[in-house]
Amino acid sequence: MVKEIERVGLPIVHICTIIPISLTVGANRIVPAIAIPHPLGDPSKTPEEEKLLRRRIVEKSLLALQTEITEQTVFND
Amino acid sequence: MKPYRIVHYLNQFFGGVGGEEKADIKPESREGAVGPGVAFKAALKGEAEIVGTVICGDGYFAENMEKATGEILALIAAFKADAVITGPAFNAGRYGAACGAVADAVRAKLDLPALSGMYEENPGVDLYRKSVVIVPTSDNARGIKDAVPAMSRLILKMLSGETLGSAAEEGYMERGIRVNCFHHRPGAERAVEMLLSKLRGEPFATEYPMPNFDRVPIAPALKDIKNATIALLTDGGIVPKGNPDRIESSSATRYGTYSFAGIDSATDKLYATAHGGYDPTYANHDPNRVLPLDVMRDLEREGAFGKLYETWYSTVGNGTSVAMARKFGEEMGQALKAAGVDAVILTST
Amino acid sequence: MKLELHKARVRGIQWGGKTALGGNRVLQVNRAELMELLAEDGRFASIDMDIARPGESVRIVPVKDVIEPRCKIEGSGEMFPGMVGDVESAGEGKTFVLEGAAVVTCGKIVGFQEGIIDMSGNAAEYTPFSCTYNLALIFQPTEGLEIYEYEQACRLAGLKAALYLARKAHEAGAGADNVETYELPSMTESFTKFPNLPKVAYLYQLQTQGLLHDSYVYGLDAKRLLSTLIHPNETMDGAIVSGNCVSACDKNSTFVHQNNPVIKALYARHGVDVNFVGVILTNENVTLADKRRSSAYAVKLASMLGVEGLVISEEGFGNPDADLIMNCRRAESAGIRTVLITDEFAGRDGASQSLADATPEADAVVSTGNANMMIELPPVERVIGYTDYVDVIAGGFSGSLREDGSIEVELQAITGATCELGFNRTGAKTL
Amino acid sequence: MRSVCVTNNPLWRDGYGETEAVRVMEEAAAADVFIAARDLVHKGWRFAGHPLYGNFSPTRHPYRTLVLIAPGEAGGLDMESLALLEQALEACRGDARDIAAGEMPARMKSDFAMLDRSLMEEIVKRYIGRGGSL
Repeated sequence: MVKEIERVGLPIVHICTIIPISLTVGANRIVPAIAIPHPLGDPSKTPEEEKLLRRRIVEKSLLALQTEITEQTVFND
Repeated sequence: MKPYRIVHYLNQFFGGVGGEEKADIKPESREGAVGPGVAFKAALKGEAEIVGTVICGDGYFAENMEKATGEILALIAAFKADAVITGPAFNAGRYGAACGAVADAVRAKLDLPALSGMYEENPGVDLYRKSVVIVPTSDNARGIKDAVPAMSRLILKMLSGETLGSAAEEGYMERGIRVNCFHHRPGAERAVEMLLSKLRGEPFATEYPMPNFDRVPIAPALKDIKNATIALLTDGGIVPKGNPDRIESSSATRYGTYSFAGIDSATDKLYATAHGGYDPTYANHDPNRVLPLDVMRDLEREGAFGKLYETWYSTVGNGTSVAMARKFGEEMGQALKAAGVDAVILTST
Repeated sequence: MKLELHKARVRGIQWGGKTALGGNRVLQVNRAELMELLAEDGRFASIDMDIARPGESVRIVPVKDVIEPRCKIEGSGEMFPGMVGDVESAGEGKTFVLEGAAVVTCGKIVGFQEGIIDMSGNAAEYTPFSCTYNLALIFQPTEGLEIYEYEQACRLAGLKAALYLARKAHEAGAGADNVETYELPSMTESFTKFPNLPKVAYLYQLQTQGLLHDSYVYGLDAKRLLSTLIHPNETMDGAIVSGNCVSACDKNSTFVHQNNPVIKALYARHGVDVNFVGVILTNENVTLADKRRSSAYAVKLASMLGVEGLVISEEGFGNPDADLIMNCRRAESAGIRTVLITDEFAGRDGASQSLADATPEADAVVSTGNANMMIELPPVERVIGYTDYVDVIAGGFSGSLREDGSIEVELQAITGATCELGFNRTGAKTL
Repeated sequence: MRSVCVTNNPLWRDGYGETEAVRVMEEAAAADVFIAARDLVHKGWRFAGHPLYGNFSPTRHPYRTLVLIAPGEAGGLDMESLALLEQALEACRGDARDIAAGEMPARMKSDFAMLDRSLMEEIVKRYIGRGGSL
């Protein structure tokens, strides 16, 4: 799905947990998520800590959208 | 022997009703051949004739698939058809999917031979190649003069009751169905033969191709984020409470189009998960854990980026077929591009 | 190491006073003598015997194993070493073979066990054992016999019966119709003799997941073995014995272990366009750590021998797909070119994904057919064994056994139908 | 707890009844055991054995016994276990006409339970520890 959106020329970042599958599906900008049942959250943390974690992932995604890349890139910390 | 009765299915454009503005017309029928149907007359050489045409708008079909299919089947049956031809749809995405769906329904529900024609990249191919005979055509209507003879020859063969040979022999799209056969030599000898060719760098044909995925060119980076409109999508299954569009919990066949207007956070009052592939308790407790609307609104207010695009799309990425995912992506991409969106964030579980 | 197979062609089978193969090549079997031999193992409440000939309207079900009658006539080592014979290495000297005959063991070990051999009709086309003159043994266990005991008793009885038939026929002067010679000198000798032929080996995966899924090498349970080398000739003297009776289509019966077609194909090209280095045995265990250990060890052995090309055959489906793909990936990344032989489970409509695992390196695959294909078995005049559970035989489903005795099952239930050693000519293609 | 065993096979109560690490799910179908294992894998647990053990298509085998190893300190998703899980779930989508455990003759079902236990006996001993003998 991510591939066809990029095919029309829109930069897209894929926040996902299962990186290898995202690579095969063809996403070019990938930001790792936390876990499958809660990709942008962590129930073991307090709500404030969780929101901070989430914010960091979204900020990384905005950075990824602005980064020129030449091949599939996983934006780790 | 009187000629076979064939009904031809066309969309609003090829049926001569109109363009995109007529995409919502309900199914209607016409006596005899219409538009491309006329070209079939010569190719069918009197053995069969197009006794009627059923026309339906691509939009109407896409939005009301079950209802439209039922209505179309009724109109086809009214002509006492012996077979149905749908298209050719060339590279028109929604028309191709409709042609495939109608041919599939005719085969499954009316038990009549049916075939279609479309360009290999058309999403309709992957959606229906396994159950419908699809003749490859060029990507635009100029290819009609090649498509019509090929489709006619095949429909006549199907009408005569002969079983079709393999895709390669008969000239239709490979359907991706594995069927057993007997080779001249035992598998062990074939294996040693293949190994020799591989060692010598000579070409060989594997008997079971591994599934593979293609790449897409990298979109250029976002230049001016401060004024950029960014869309937020998910296939993590977050939908408005009650799942209004009844998106399936696995092998989803549709996606939802919703609005963020006036909403600042994906709370558990408004949203829930329809995804059947993971433990739902965490997402239902706080849907922001899958669809980060709260943080996107914060960053939007702080001017980290221009504007959060109000419309968002959601589906369930759990065992979705490659063809279906491609169809969703194409439709979303075209709509977002048309609306002037500059970039997209997609979250998955 | 050199082995001569002295093959006597069998063209018929019948009960008679003395077990012998007459000039007319009809195998005569003294029923009482064989019964007495097998009854020595006190674990059977009853043993029944029956005969099935190619073309007859006969069905054998449920089949546990099929064994070709063979015995040693010269040279060290004994038939089925470590299992029935002594543990000394076999595969050398002369071996007598009743070619065209087979012992078929039947026994309801577990309720769902399966395996159908039809001697005629459209299913006959899919099993190699519709063309052999079969002596079927039907075993009833003694009351309360523990299942491991019963499985072992059936296995040993089948091997003993096969040995008995060959030995008696040879002693009665059967004589051979043709002799096949298999010789593979030491590797150093082959390397110097054929310096420019590509060194090719065979990676032979054995099903070893546990009860009813086991294979034996020199009498040892193969799931306890590290991957190891074996001389191809040893397999011809029954060094590998099947204890696997699930699932019928792709379990390797002892018969196909004795007549491994990959070994035969590699021998035919040895010294012509390949240097057949030998056979590496490996297993298919349930534990992931065992899978990785066996796979790493097997590919290391291949590298140590300087192997350039590897034929890999699987036994079973699903879980063993992981071993097959892992062995392929490791070999290719060690620079060894591979070809895989496997069957497919692509669903009854042929539209599902055939293998549970996949890797881009597996670009050369021989398919032995889709085991989910449905097949219609006609009613037969005579059934050897039991049909009450055929309804739920691995390939069958509720409602597959009809009143008239005809059965609709998947190919999966036909013994040896999609044998992954590439024994048959079956295959699959994409429509 | 180093490892856990999730199963719907009642035979495991014999010898492992009180073992906390062995969870016998009452009246559960094989697919439910896969779902329970899925939620553990999503939290970083790893499969000790291949979930498709035994040469049966899972749609025909009423029992499933899965052993999973606790996540290490680093936690994180074990990709191999996730791939195995997806393959197993895919294999579970059998043909509708497959025999359901309910329709199975009693003796057959008990044979399946016995086979399931014997196939997984060694792996449970190795990762969970010695329960009683069968």
